[in-house]
Amino acid sequence: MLEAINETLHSEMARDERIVLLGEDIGRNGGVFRATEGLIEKFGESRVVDTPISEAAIAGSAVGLAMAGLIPVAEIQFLGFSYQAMHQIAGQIARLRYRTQSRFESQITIRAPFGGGVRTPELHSDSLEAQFANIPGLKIVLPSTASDAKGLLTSAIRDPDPVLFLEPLRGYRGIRDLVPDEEHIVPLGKANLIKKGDDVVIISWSYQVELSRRVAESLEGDGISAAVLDLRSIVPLDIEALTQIVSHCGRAVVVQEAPETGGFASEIIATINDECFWSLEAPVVRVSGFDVPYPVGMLENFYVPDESRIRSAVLKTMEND
Amino acid sequence: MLEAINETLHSEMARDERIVLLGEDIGRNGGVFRATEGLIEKFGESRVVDTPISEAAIAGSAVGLAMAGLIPVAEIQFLGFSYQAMHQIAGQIARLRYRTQSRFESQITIRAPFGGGVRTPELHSDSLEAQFANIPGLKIVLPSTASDAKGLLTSAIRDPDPVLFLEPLRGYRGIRDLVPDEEHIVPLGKANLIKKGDDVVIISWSYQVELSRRVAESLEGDGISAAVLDLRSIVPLDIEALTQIVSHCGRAVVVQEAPETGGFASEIIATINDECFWSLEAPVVRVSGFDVPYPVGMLENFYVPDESRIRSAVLKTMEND
Amino acid sequence: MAKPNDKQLQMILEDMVIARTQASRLWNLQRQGQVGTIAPIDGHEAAVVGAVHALETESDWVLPQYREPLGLRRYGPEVLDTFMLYNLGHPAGGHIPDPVKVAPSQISLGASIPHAVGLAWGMSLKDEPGVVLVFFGDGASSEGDFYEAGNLAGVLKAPVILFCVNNQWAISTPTHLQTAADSFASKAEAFGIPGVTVDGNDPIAVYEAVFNARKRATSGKGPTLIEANVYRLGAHTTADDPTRYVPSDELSAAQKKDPVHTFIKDLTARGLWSDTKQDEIETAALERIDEAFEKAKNTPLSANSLMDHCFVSDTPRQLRQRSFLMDSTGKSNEH
Amino acid sequence: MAKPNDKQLQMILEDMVIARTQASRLWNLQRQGQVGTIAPIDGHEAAVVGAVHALETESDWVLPQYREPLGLRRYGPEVLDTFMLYNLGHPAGGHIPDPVKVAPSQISLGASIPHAVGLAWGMSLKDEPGVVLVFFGDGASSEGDFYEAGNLAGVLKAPVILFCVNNQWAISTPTHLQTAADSFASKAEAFGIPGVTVDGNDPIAVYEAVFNARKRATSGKGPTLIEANVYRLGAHTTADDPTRYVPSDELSAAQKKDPVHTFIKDLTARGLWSDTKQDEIETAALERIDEAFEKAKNTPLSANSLMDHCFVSDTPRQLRQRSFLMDSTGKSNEH
Ligand SMILES: Cc1ncc(C[n+]2csc(CCOP(=O)(O)OP(=O)(O)O)c2C)c(N)n1
Ligand SMILES: Cc1ncc(C[n+]2csc(CCOP(=O)(O)OP(=O)(O)O)c2C)c(N)n1
Ligand SMILES: [Mg+2]
Ligand SMILES: [Mg+2]
Repeated sequence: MLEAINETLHSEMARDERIVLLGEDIGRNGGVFRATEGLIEKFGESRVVDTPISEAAIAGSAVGLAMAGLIPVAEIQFLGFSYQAMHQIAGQIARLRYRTQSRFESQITIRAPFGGGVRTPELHSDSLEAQFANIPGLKIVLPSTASDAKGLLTSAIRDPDPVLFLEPLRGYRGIRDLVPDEEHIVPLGKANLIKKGDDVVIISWSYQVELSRRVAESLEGDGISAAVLDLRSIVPLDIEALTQIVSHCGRAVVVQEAPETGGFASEIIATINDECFWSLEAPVVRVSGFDVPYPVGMLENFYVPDESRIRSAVLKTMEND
Repeated sequence: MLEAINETLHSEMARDERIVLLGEDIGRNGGVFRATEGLIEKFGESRVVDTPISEAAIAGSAVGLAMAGLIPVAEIQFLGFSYQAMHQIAGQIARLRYRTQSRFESQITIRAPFGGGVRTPELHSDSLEAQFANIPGLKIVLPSTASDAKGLLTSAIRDPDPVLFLEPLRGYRGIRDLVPDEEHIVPLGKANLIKKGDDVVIISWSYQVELSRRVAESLEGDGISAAVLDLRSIVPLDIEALTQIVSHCGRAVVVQEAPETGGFASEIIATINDECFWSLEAPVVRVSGFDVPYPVGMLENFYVPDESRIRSAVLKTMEND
Repeated sequence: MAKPNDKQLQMILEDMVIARTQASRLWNLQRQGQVGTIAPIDGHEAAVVGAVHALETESDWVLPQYREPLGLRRYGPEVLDTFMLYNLGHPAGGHIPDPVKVAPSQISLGASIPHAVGLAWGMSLKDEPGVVLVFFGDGASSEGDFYEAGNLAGVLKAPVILFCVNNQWAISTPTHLQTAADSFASKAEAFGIPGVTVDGNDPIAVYEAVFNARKRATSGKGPTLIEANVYRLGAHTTADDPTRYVPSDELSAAQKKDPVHTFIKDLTARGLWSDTKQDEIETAALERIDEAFEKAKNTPLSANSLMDHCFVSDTPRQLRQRSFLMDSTGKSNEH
Repeated sequence: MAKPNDKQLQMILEDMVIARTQASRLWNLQRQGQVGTIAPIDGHEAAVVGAVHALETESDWVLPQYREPLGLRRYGPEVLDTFMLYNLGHPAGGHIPDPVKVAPSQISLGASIPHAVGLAWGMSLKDEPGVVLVFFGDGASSEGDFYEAGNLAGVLKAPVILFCVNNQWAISTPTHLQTAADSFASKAEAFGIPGVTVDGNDPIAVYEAVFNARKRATSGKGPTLIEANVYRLGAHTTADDPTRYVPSDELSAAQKKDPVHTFIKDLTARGLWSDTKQDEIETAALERIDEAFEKAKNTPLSANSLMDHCFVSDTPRQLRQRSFLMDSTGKSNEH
């Protein structure tokens, strides 16, 4: 997935010279994960800028760059450090269009890696997407495949509104699939039914889609036909695709890495409740992280949902037959 | 409610000399709403501290004060400016006990007013409770009466864990009820069934409880017996009380001021789905703010839930009979 | 020129008098319940107007905090018109129209400073002429945003002027509780940029400081931090009671240095001002603000505005919300 | 005394050698996949150890960033033991036991600085003796937390020492991209406190600077910002490849000033050090870290630890989660 991201940044920067990259260690070092490798060499120090270690100033100056008519693509080195910039992201970027009634717009993409499974230090793995989802004015995009990473990042950069583009740490090297060479656009807000099924649908986003797919495939052996819906973005939420597949299956499991309380899975359940309550044959089952801070390495496997937990959840929702 | 808060701060500070107040304009000025009136005169400048305009340093130094064995009660002048302190609140305060395995604890109360209806400038009215609810390690308390404000603030200050104590701006002067003179403790995590009912329960917190109560009372005239559950705190969530009343009524409406997507109402619905799906006779109905930034004064009445919207929601959930 | 000429001096005083006059009208409107909370400009006129007159309105941006708008007349009538909408709580109050290079008020203290730095940086990347001047208070200078942005500006040599209006108070917090630094200007050391302190009651001194900072910025030498020392002569806002905390002797000493009165005396002595002129300007200023107020009051508003301008186009959820809103406000209109 | 005596000099060098020796062992353990990501201390030994030796371990707190723990031996064996648990990713790695006045590593850059200020402030409110020393990097100094906390410390005259280890790099970002300030110490101007630059390769200079800052703090005169100039001789962390960005001539120049080698030469010349002593210390240091590693590896861990220590007692939801966890880990053990 990393190469797909890197390549997209290359091609978008070549396409539109208004695009400016800013962030910590994105230049000479090519990013701590090499997502921005080769870009400073190609586009120079004025378009690929190593900033001081100031997340709030990264996000805040992106607002100014956008006001100047440029298209900033900022990197927050790890999503957990977006907290340092929260007053700029939530208080300013997300509201710029609304408070100025479209005099200014935030054509800003903020890329940040997140998610568990690679035993990082504190605040590197936290899944904060639900906290951002409650901030109107931000789009939140979470690719689960390399090909989508390209298609969605392209859309994100070109979108006139601010997009938080969240990249799964485990997927950087762990997810490999064919990426179209040519320009590739996946529109924001269209979920992807990556596997059809009739009995139950597993709904997820980011790396957990990969695990969900594996579980769904393995369930075929048990005679359970499980669909998998990759939301791709949680804002905008593809309510139609969600409703359709849940109505079809009558049963759903929602998988997220975030803590259970207030995670985005709750919003999915609330939306299902709103839109297709009467077609439910069983309560929706959540698979989540726990209501504790993201733990240290040795506890990580207990925390992050894995195939066995997703599988149990599916079996649980099938019980009520 | 304001007097109840002020009085509680007076009596708690008199009771325990480890309590230190810090915040912007809380001293000489007694707080921009007079919540801390008279405290600097009574307890002196070293226990009631007017800080520089630095929300992150307020929250961050509270961690240090707690490490020193003091009990900081910090004020963030308006909840919207807690974004400036998010990395300290979410990244540090909420995790101090967990990351040090209880060597240190965050016996910290953060008071902040919030909520609509009083035509404030930007970022003064935003309901951010759901964003905090997804941060494990924080308790989130939202009183809806003056008496509860006293009882819950007392518990919050004495709780060894960090508590975000959110005070409804509209309730400061708009909510008046009898407050016990003597020490008054309302435990954290116990919801209050402020009105019994059999047909439907309206679930809410903070100022919206007041509106919900009015609606429930007026519905008696329509022959609808509506219960009202005041959650009082969303973390800890009183799952038992919630389940009990929803199971009893079979119908529920959840009322919040926050934007719909990712608001805490979604978590309530998800919890109902988990715990008492089979007793539901109709989908739960949400009454929420809209998915736009908190608007300017002239648009406020369109945004903030009012009695008529709550009433319609109840009628809607009664339709499916 | 580094020094304002006579014509400019007159125009500066005009704008100061206009600001003062309109501020008092606005205060009254607020007291009558006609507009929302107001942060009076009284005492800040020389600093704000002096600064703005050293800028080129065609190329230079101004990012105000919330106290300055009445002092920005030089940027065109749209500023006042929009400000009146803002004071009414009308959404259009956030939209100062193109090409006026003024941003709307910023409530989040310090938050505009990184915007200013980014905007200046962007302008230099695009080889556009001009600078960005951002106003902020002594209180706002304690926010991380000020420091992070100032530091970034220093590294980037962004053509930005960080203009700190030190009015000695942040609501009730006096400067000695705000910082132990020698001055707010001395914080420039932390960014490796020049820091300048000026008497903010003297519009000529302010003009010169901004003029020089501008020259520095446009010649690629980077940002300047200017601290203008003034005294807040009024309340923090209409919701504030300064008698609780402002020492009365300090206030009366400050009143003696009232920038508007002082400059009137100065220019009158130089033969550049007269009572007649003063009357004319005041009358016109009042007419102008009343006109702006009427216009603002008559600006239509639809419930739809609640949903507009969040994104360029509605999400599916927003579409549902918009139709719910239309249904329910439609219904409530029927009552 | 402002100058360390011979015994102290020896102890400082011992601790430096121990830190260096254990760091290389730790690097190897990481390369063998036995521990997680490591941030080597190489090049920082004189700054860290020199600073810590000027403190009173009974009364003074140390809040490290993440690179310093191996240099904190003076605070007791618990520091290393806990650090090894930390490196394994064991939850107990965050719990340095009472009464050791050392906080665990801080990953969030700058975030400990307001903690240090609050802790120092709290100690002075309680009339406790002692100071707080907080370590942070040149990179961390760009965070709002540094500035907000430094400013607050200045206002409160908190007994805190803000100790900036300027190792010339923040991962790949060199100091000239971090700030345009003359020095990191000069940022003290913004807080109205003294700023001191020292050669961080010289443990005696560091000792003296901290000694003086401590004296200042304990006599109620408030905080000091110290910048110790060193050079990061190793990688940022085991996950980093510095050859991508560190100029090799710069590195080899820095290697010539290696603080450990230099101080060994110094003390040997003064007759305070010998090869035998060196061997002894190194051997003991290796034994000690291996022992700590074994101990850490054998520290039990239960799935329950995942849920412990979030709150003092579980919420209803946490109770449900805990029993789910117990059920499912119980089950998976059966396989
Ligand atoms: C981030 C943030 N924190 C707190 C507030 C509340 N507040 C509004 S004005 C003010 C004082 C500002 O003082 P200063 O910057 O000196 O400006 P002045 O009002 O004196 O012009 C405060 C604390 C705010 N608007 N934003
Ligand atoms: C708030 C925050 N932003 C970003 C990071 C990622 N990060 C880890 S170390 C580092 C560089 C720190 O440099 P410095 O403070 O100079 O310390 P050094 O590693 O040189 O000792 C960065 C950017 C972080 N840990 N915390
Ligand atoms: Mg001020
Ligand atoms: Mg460094």
